[in-house]
Amino acid sequence: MSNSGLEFPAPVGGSHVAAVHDPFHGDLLEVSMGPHHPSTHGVFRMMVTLDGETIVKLKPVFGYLHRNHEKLGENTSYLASMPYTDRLDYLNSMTNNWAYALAVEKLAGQPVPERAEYLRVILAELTRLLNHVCLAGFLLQDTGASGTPLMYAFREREKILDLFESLSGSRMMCNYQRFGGCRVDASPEWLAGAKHITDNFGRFLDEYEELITGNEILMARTQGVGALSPELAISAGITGPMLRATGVDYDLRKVDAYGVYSRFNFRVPLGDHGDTYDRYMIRVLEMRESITILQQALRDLPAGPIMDPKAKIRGFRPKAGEAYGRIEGPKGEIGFYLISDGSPNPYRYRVRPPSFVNLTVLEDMCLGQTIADAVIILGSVDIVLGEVDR
Amino acid sequence: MSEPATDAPGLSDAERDELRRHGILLTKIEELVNLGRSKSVWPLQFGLACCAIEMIAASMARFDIARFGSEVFRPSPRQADLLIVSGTVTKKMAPQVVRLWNQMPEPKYCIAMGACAISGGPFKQGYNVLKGIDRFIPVDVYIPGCPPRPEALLHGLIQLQEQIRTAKSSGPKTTRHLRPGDCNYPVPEFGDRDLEPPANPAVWQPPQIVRSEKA
Amino acid sequence: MLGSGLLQGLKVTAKNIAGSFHDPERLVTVEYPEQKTKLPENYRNFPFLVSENATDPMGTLRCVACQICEKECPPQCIYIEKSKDKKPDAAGKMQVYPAVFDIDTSVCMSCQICVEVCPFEAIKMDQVFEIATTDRFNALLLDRNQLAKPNSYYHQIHPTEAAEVDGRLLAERKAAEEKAKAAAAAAAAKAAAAAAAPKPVATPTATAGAPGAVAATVSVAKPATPPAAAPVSATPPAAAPAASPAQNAPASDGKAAP
Amino acid sequence: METLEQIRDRLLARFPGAEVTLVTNPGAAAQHSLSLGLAHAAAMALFLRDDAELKLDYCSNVTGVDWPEKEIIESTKVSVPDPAGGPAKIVEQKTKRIQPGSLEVVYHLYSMAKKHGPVIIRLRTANRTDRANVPSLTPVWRSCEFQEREVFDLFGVKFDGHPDLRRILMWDEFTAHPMRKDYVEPDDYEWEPTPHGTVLDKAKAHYPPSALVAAAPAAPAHGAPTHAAPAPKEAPKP
Repeated sequence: MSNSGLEFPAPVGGSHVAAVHDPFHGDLLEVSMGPHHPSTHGVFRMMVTLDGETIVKLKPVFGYLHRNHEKLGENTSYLASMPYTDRLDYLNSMTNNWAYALAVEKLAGQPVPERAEYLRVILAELTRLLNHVCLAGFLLQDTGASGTPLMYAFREREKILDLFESLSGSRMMCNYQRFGGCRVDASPEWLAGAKHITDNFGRFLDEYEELITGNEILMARTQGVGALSPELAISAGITGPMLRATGVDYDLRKVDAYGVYSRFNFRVPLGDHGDTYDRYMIRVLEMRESITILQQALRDLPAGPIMDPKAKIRGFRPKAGEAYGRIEGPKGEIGFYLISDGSPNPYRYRVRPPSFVNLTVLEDMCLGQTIADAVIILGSVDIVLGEVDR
Repeated sequence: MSEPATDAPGLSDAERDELRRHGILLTKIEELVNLGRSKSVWPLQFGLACCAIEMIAASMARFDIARFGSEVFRPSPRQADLLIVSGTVTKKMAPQVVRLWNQMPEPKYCIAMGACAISGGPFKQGYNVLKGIDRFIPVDVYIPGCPPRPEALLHGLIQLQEQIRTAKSSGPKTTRHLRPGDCNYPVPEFGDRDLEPPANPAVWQPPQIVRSEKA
Repeated sequence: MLGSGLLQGLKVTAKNIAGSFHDPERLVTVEYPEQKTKLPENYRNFPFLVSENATDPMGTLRCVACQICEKECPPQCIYIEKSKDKKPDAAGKMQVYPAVFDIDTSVCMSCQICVEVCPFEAIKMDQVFEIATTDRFNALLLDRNQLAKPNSYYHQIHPTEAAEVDGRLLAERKAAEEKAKAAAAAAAAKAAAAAAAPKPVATPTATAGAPGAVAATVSVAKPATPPAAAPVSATPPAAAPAASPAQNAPASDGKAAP
Repeated sequence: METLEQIRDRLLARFPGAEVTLVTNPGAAAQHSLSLGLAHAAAMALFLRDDAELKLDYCSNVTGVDWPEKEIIESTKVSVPDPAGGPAKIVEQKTKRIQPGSLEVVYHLYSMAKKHGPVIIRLRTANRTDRANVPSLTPVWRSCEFQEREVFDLFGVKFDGHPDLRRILMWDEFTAHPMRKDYVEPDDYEWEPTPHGTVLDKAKAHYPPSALVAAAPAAPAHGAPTHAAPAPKEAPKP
């Protein structure tokens, strides 16, 4: 480092408490939250150092759901990794499938027929609705509204899951996308069902917002809590609704315009405080935009094949090379980095998990807040442990 | 259920059923306790992975686990009767699961929900994945599926209730917590490559595999 | 005004409570053991093996133990051993069959890849999910006797897909028969041309083979020939007599203890 | 955005003496990358981040790749004159060459300000054992913090200058680096009813060969594995 003659900046953010008996803070209390804790969305653990009730240091501990996804991906064929991607972010199997399919299609130069691209958009946006509605429910659960908002959220989620189930055969683990298309075609009845749910979802959102958004307790607990600056967010690689809540306009559906997203007319909602309330509101607004995308996609869905005729299901061996494919998942940028050496198994199989990287700034958001707020801040990051630990 | 009530001399199950039809309920304290127990199984609010989402779905309006008296998900193991191991148990998490199990008061029950909890499931070849939670703690009901539907969880719960209802306080079919022996299960330690020990031989003995079909 | 947001939320809750007595939109609970959700046709849980005939599942398995599913299965929960001998399948063609076919449902991830890769339409997804058990080692490892289910059951759970599969199999079978006939005719013509000596045995047997096979399809009413077995031309005479599944059933039953 | 050649030339001009090589990607994606020499890597990364033209302010993905030591057999055809005076024979000569192993860290950089990318940079360690060090880029991009820890945990790359280099996914007592290609996982194959391939070999150590390979005599009718004799766990082990 020294031979360049450049002055290096200190790492951005982070806490500076060295020990529990810090001379400047007096007696501190170290609390281990998790891995079994009702508010940590699974088996996440935080080592929190408290000065009274104020957080002075917070170190996340990972690995309690480290299921060796990448190692298994390197030991099986390209196709066999597809059902495993369902289990990464288990709320959003369709977008995980798409990101993986996109990376493999990039690796092999595999085209995708138009109808499949539209179906992917429809399913990805339905997934976004499903994820954001669950997040809204869980976030409210974390503020102490035990049960009620989550009941509303899961009532809507079940409707979307019914759609997924009747199309792909499974509620959560859809395993639907293939390299070069999709597995089964959507019937006219299915599309009519999807249209029905899309059209009614706005009404549900109105009801849900009436229930929650204006609620004084929610505002008091979330506004100004866990604020994140755009500079830190960019440096820490934050993506998805959490980044846009800080006001940075970066949505891969616009930036990369992968698939057929360039054909749809939609807006990217941006926040301006970067606090927990903004992160909640961005998700609600994104759901409304997803509904317009869904309506356009369902209207314009072309007829035609859903699989590229040259695509191979068995014996798929891409040429040697590497590719990084990414899409805008509901939680942020989900990417797959693949290195092929020409054999049926990938040489290197890497998942770029959005919620893992988004947790980088958890400590920065929590410093100076009370421990009760740490729970809400974590809830607003929207993590799924299957993806954080893989 | 099928075996005669040995400790109520003179009355068989059929006779008691006959009496019940006439409005006379003959029961024993044991059965009454078992009935109460089976209808108020409080699970631990403990989710590990994908199956946890289906477990939450089972407690929501559509499937409504409250109809079985199990909607009270307790955050503390001290207040819970049922450990639903819902998802992949990694080796890093296994000691904590065993510790939670040890902290639950007797009588306690364990459901292994989903392929991962039973055997490691699709992830069983992973270096950090425990091949089934029954290597360390006794499991009462196994629910296969990846993930099982919420109905499948309810089906498993009904089976568990049936098991609790027919439990015996004495004799050869005594329930686990009334049998002699230490109810503290050893918590595995982190080794340099694997858990130590990798399984608890007192609860887990794999049988020999015998392939019987021959052409 | 402070508290108006709370009141608004309470209004929504009240509306839902009232609605839960009459509005089907808000009456979402499915009372599971008594009232079952209608599973969609595409629903999948664990695989099963399709057999043509319910009375003799082991003799009419479509599976020819090619072991492709075993190789492709992502969590590797299928174990197959090929038979050493061959046995006539439902269409009368001599085929290798699975001597052992085990699926470990405690590992299976219900991904349907075995169904996708099977070239013989022999393995399909079942819809039974009420399989919770207390027996870890015996009840969750399914062998071929537990896995085999008749085609009629397949039609019952996936009607659209099964009809499509049957149509495809029928077409493939017809094509194979045509090919066999053509080949047989060509062989006969060749024999007739080459050996002018009166030895016309080849022609009758060859033509007799094809009708026999046709009769077999009629009696089962479900087509069966695996598509990959297209060049059948060489064997039809040998396979013909033992072909009828009705005859075949008791003979091959010995291997399959019920 | 500038091409990688242009970026390379500018880096070389700005940092004389630095090593920058273009790594071409033969695959369909054609995502080429720049391999940076370790001595100037951190400074070059800072330059990439702050350069007005590039503004690669967002490091999306950090990952490790293991390239174990590889034996490469090269065959060359040499004509050997026949000592008996006949025509020269062409003999294939095989030379063995050992390509040294190394660990590689790959960074995918994008620009949120200019909305372009990716620029892929790679850092390669000298070997896989005692000199598996690369400079940490966490001071440049905060997003590398956890991802570099993960690469350290799973691959064993040591990041010089990382603020908090500890294991992240595995427990602290763990000694191996499991994502390396030569990692041997612990043996827990006591109950493997459906083994194949490498798993079969490992499971064989726990079962008598007859149970897994050949079919046993047709004893029980139902064909499920018998639970009758739960042999002690140590018994089947060799």
